[in-house]
Amino acid sequence: AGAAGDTSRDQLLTVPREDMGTFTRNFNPFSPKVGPMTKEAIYEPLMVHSPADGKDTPWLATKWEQAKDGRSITFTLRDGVKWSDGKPLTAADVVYTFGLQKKLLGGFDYLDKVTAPDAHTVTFAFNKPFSPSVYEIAGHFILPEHIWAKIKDPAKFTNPDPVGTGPYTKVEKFESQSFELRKNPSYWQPEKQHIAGLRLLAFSGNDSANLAFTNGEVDWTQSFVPDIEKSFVAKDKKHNHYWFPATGAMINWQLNTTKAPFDDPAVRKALSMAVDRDKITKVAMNGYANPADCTGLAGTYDSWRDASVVNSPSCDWTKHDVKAAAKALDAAGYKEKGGKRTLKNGKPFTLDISVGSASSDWISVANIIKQNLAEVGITANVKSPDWAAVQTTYDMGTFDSGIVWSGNGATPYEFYRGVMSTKVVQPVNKKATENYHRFGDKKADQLIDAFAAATDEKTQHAKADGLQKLFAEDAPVVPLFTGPEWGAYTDTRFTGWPTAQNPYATLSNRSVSTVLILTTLKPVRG
Amino acid sequence: MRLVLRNLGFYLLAFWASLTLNFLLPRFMPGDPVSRMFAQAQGSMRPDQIAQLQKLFGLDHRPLWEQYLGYVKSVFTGDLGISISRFPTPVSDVIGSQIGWTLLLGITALITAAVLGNLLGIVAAWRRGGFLDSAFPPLLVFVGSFPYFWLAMGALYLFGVTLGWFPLRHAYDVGLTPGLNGEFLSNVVSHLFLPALTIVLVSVGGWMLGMRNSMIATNAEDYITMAEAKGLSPSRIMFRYAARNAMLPSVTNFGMALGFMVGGALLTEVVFAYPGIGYQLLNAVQGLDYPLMQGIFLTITAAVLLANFIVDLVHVRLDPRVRVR
Amino acid sequence: MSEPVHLDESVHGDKPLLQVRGLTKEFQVGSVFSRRRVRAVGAVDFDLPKGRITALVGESGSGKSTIARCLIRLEQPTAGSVLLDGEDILRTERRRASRAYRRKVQMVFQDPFGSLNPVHRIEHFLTRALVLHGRPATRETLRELMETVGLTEDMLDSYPHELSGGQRQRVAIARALAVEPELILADEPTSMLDVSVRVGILNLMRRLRDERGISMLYITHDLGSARYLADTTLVMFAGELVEGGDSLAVMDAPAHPYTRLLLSAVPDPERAGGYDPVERARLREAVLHPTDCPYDDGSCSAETPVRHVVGEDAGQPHWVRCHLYAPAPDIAHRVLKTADTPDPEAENTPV
Amino acid sequence: MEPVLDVRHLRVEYRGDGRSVVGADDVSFSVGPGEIFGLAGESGCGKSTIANAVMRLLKPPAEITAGSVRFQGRDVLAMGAKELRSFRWREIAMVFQSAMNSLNPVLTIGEQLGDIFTTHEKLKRRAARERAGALLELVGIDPGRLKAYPHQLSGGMRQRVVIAMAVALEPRMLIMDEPTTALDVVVQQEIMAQIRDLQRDLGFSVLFITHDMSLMVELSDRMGVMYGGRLVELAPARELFAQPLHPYTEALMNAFPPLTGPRAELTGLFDAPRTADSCGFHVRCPADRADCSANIPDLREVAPGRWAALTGGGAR
Amino acid sequence: MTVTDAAVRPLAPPAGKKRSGRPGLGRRLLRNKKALSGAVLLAVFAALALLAPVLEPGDPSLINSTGGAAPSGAHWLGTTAKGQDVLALTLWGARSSLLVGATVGLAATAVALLIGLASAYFGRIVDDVLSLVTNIFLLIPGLPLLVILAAFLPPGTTTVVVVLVITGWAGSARVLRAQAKSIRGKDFVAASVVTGERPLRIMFREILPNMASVVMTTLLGCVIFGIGAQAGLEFLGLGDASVVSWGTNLYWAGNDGALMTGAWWAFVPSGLCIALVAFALAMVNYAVDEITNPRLRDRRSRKHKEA
Ligand SMILES: Nc1ncnc2c1ncn2[C@@H]1O[C@H](COP(=O)(O)OP(=O)(O)OP(=O)(O)O)[C@@H](O)[C@H]1O
Ligand SMILES: Nc1ncnc2c1ncn2[C@@H]1O[C@H](COP(=O)(O)OP(=O)(O)OP(=O)(O)O)[C@@H](O)[C@H]1O
Ligand SMILES: [Mg+2]
Ligand SMILES: [Mg+2]
Repeated sequence: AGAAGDTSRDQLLTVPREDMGTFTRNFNPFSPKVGPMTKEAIYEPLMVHSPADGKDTPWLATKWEQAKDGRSITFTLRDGVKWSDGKPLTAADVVYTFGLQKKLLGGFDYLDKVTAPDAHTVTFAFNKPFSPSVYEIAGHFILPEHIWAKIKDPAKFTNPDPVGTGPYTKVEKFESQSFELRKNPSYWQPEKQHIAGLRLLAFSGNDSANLAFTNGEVDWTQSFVPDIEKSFVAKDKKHNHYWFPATGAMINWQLNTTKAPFDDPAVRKALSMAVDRDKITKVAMNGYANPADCTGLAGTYDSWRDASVVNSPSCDWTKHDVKAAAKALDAAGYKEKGGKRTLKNGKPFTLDISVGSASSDWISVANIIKQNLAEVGITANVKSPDWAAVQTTYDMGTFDSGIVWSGNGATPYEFYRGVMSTKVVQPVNKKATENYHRFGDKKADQLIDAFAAATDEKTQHAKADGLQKLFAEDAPVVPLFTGPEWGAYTDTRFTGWPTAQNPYATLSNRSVSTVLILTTLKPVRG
Repeated sequence: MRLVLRNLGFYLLAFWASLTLNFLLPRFMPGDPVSRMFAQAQGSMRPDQIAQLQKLFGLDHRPLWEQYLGYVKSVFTGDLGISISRFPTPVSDVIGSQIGWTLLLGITALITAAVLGNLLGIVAAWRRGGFLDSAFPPLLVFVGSFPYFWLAMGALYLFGVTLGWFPLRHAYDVGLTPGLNGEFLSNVVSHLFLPALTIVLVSVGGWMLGMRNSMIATNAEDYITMAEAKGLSPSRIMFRYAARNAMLPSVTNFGMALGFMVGGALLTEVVFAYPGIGYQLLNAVQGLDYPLMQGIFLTITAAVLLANFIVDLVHVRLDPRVRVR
Repeated sequence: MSEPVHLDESVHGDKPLLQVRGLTKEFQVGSVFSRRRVRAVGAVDFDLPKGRITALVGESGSGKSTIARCLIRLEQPTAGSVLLDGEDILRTERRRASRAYRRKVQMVFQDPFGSLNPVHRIEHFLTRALVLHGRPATRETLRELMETVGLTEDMLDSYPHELSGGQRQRVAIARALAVEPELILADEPTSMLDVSVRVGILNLMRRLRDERGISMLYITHDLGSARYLADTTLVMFAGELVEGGDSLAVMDAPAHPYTRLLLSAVPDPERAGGYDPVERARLREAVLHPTDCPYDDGSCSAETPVRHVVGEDAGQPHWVRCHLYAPAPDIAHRVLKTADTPDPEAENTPV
Repeated sequence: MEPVLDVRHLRVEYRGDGRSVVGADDVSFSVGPGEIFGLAGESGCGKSTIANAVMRLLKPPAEITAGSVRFQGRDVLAMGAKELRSFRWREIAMVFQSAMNSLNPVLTIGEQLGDIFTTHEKLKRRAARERAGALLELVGIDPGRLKAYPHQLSGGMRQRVVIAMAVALEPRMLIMDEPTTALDVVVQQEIMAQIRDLQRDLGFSVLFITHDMSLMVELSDRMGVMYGGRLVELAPARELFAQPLHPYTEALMNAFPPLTGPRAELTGLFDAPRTADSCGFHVRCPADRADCSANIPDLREVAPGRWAALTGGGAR
Repeated sequence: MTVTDAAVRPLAPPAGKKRSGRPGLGRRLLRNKKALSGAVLLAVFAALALLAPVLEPGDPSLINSTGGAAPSGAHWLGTTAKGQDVLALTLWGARSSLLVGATVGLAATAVALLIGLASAYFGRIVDDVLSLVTNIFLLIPGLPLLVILAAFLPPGTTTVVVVLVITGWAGSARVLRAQAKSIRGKDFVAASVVTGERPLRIMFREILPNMASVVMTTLLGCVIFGIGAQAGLEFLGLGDASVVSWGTNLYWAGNDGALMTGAWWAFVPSGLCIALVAFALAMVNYAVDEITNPRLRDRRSRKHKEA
């Protein structure tokens, strides 16, 4: 039952996992490297937020309501949802799931209490007003209490035969190189189970996965395909498509602000001006990413961007301008002599850019930055040890600079909190888990807290505008580009894919919105 | 018997040494698996999960020697811990489901290369200066000079993608149910062909040259002259007298080669997406999955040691002289 | 049964150069996991007198080379003492012999093809020997050395492979002579050489003794050459000395069954009639299975016997370790009178 | 009586890169039925070369460039591969210098003995084994040792096994190339006695090679002395021992210190080896043959049955 | 009759040329066809590596634009997906690859030599321990260990070298030990001891010169190993990706999907270079073996050898 050319109506949707050379039968959603499609096709959340169009789709919950004071939120569960073993979904399941989550993985610090006033209602009480919580809570998978409560050590439970509410829950033909997920017989929206099932394939890396993809043996990939126009689309222009909405996390060049001269915003901005973002996105990222702007919100949070900030001259520091960069550096006191710039202490202006060795595209990004810096007389060294080693220097604040991701959520709250809040700043040599560049601003703190407390979008937007201004002034990090959500597919066997015209979800096959695709695709009848 | 025990002693010691090495290595590595995972997630993981994950994985904070004792004990009870990157699958499960393929690939390639190389070597030495002797060694040395992975990729694109003669990946076709039937087995063979071929191509030259030189040296021995003087037939002299003796160094090499084969298989597995533990090891290393890394390394080492031990036993059978020593 | 007699061979008035007492060497064979001990030499006693050549003969593997290697300190003996000028060098020089000792005792190896490093010129060997022992390596000294052993100066620039076996062995002797030793241990110095040049080397050794008064321990298989060259002959069998005495006396009137067997085996066209095969079979039996020795009249115990004196020649006792020979009291008495040093063998005899 | 082996003007060259070495030159001798013929001479004089040439065992770079080898009238040098295989061992067998190396270390004694019968007599394995056992008994080894590997036997036993192999097919002739050099005198003597017994029983001729003159004289009927690839003297053993004609033979005789009699100074061979312009002996030669300073002259019969490579004079 | 002309035995030293040692290994190698072709090939690569800055000035890894151009007059070997000139990358890559190969070769051989000599010279417990360690290193699967080690040392050429030396010395040590041990057993070593030479001098002045060909063989083997293993490590992404070497070239080619997009020119040159260098080294090695092992020497005439 090969995938290629099969349009028998019973064809399986073939999805590769380029990051899993082999599969192990583990469908425990708490596990960091859980079996593919566990959180997408087996377990479902209360609500599905799609970053592609920013829409929220009610899922296991039909509606939710935030308390006026922002200190609680109440979900109403959908009627008639059944687990794949036929038992009904109840509010107790939701309560149990969050209890287990806090016990096993923690998080949800703001969550005070989860209660189920009745079988269809769940209330989440917070210890402070916290509006971003809705996405986190509603996006969380829900587990059946009647199964999990019996497990002695749920953390170490491999859950070989999962019971979930999702569309495809039945594990079949499990091999280390592939397995199948078949229809959930008790699915709550059977009319949307158009496809017979999913087939997951294991690949030892992008190369082999891409080979299968360009050969038409899998339907849908999110691995990076080099020169996709030539290697994929050109093979079958009619059916082969790709789409990369800019919805990912902002990728920044972050400079260690505890070190001179990077403590000087003028220097950070000057360096930023030297960087050729166009070349970075076109060459290093193969044109699959969009350049950032001075708010750090371009792409993913376009709707939050404040035009007054974006269009003001204070936003020029993310535009490539070698002369201006050189001038700014001169002005800041870093003079050039014989093509080389010196620091204030007379030493040559050099810096390291650390990137994990596994991220080859980011190494290219760093190499381009290195070339750009050479144009303004600064010598950069690209250091690419293993990520673990890089991470240690980030954690301890001993690095010079690095290419780093940032928090990504439904609102800019995570992003700004991560790069500007004093609350997440750690002293050098104390382990930090975010804000490695160690920049904090009290003014930003106020805005961030207010943002979290606000329950209406208008207030949130106002606070976000303030944060943008601060960001554009301080340049806590040098934003480079939005990490795209890669995705490509062929519609020879299945139709109904999200596209730029119909962006109901991203083309990711491992995000919350994946279930939207699974319940939309229809097999092509041969 | 004493020899066997002595060898067993050596192998146990070697195993202990690699066990210890294995224990120490990851503990000197910078960073920890959770931060590593966090770095890999690139923004999709929340920072506050780090401490929790560490708790979940049960990262050890006991004194080193206590960890060591616990480690040794658990290894000998067959407990290799729980994989971090595959949490919560036990390491032994991860390895168990894949080592078979690595062994299949490695051993097939090794045996093919050794048998083929040795035969070529025997014939080349016997027909000194003949076609086989003059044309083959440089050719095979040249082919053998290519890196495994390069040859593998070349073969994959040439025979797999362009010509379509062989499958491109995996140990057998997806959707096929493993079983001892002709269809499945032939499918496995067709998947095995290219990966094994690349390893054989790279290594066969070494076998041939080794055997050839060994044969030439043996041919100069007095007992060969004696056999000739006895009027034995050439084929009998070639195989029973010359090759049998010339083979002895090859037998020892065979054990040693197994270790190298695993290395070659590792690179080849990556290229052909062959579901063995080679690729898994690379992943474990990149994910700082100590338990899995240790488990795989230990399993490979144990397999190699075991194979060497068996080879030693075979050697004892083949060479009566070592029996007394 | 008579009392065992211990004697000291130093019947010549002056003290011997080297006194070996209870020298034992056990080898450990096998690897770390299976050590076994093999006794190559078991508690031998003998003296090497000044200015004389002592031959050590015996079958292959009887421990002759091992004795030489212990004396030159290439091996550390398991037990025993080696007295040089009354000082036990095994104790004073624990691990490795000092240069001072090697200045007095030198060695010539069996294989002249193997004992000269093929990568060096002849000059190197002599120069190193001279320099290491503080003698100036002038061209003059080198020439003298070469001439002493019957070589020409121009060979100094040659490589060993350019010389014949006999010439190489002469170089090896020259190297030993370079340090002006008092004793040279020669381990089968002629066995690897062509028959035709053997005599030349033997004659050279004789000359060195006669002209320079150098003592030698000549180890050999070849009884004829031992008789030709050595003043004293010691017969070794399975790690033990079984007979000893003046060379002519030992060869002409061998006492121990092993010595007799050895002599009977040497091809000698001039020997009248030779030994008869029956006698040889009896000897063989006696040697291979000493417990049912055909010569045993019941007085023989399984223990290794102590030395019995069977005669005296050229002022030396001719002794043998065999129960067949109860000591003739008068000889024993005469010899015992000259024995002035206490015999350490008394403590560690039968093994 | 027709000789068993007749070697005429045999010349063997070793062709190396550029220069070639003559291993044997113009060697002629014959061995009669039941005769023990000895070939003596120092190392490298060409003894083994001749033995190997007779068996056609020479491998490159050695090459027979002249002469003939006839065995019972058959031309050995003209034999084809197949004929050669049956000729070897059935007609003429050989005992090599070192028993340690001429036995295959990984096959049992029984297998190696049996090989001969399975090849030449087409016997089944079992029958071959039985014959092998009988052979072992012949040389005084317990047939139980058939299962032993060579290294499990002592040097003397191994050499006996090789001798047993050599007489397996009761060949007409046995070539023994220094069969006892590596052995103890005692063992050597026993082996030689054994050979003598076998020869008496089976009646084969022997080509016996050694450098030990005493041994040779004791054993052989007639002997030849080789020097530098050439025969320099050929005579009945006792006569040669009593009165060597060639100076080299004399020197050889003089190289073995006697076991009896007074200690007389031996001269041995003076260290004047062959060079391009000296055979090394002409200084000792009688005055009338000063013309041959470089070449060893051809053999000539100086007395009935006595041949020597001397140009003039004759017996001294 | 011409007996003596050819039958002269070289007993006396030749009268004329006094200083004739054995013909040197080097000279004999130059006379061997295999060795010569190998050496020439190596010399060419070494020259290209040295001249890279002259032939292709500037930073070879400069990222220009989206490239992927096929070979042409402007770029003889085409460009990579990032617009880097493949010829420049290949030439510059030779520098790192050859340097690493040579360093690894020398260092691993040196370690192996020290261990082998010490093991052979001192014998007994020293030998037991060193052999044990050697055998353990020999048995532990190399590449997996390499992968693990490479991952946990800081990246860079030094690390690669160190890691390769750690995993590469054992095989050579075994060979060298065996050889040294056989030489140790020779009488000339005992003779040196008796003469009073010090251990170090004996090891390096007496034993070592006799092992020249084996040392050479292991050295070449180690260089081959070094180049190949470095390429393997870098291909797996465990090397230093910011260094230009043949291994990283292949890594980037793989990353850019060179084969998938049909850009074979990004993939072939570096692999071929590795193979050619390894081949050249192997040929020299083969020749050394042939020269020093008389049994393997070419035979001129073998016509009349019967079956
Ligand atoms: N290094 C060693 N290790 C183990 N055993 C040894 C060693 N050297 C010698 N032996 C043993 O010690 C015994 C005596 O050996 P040795 O070399 O002294 O005999 P030998 O009388 O010199 O013999 P040969 O006449 O053959 O030279 C032999 O049995 C030998 O096997
Ligand atoms: N393979 C060879 N290549 C070149 N020359 C050789 C070869 N074998 C023998 N010779 C030469 O041929 C001559 C005769 O050698 P042969 O082996 O016949 O001597 P031999 O009398 O048997 O000596 P030994 O007593 O040492 O066995 C020697 O000078 C030797 O150098
Ligand atoms: Mg000895
Ligand atoms: Mg010979």
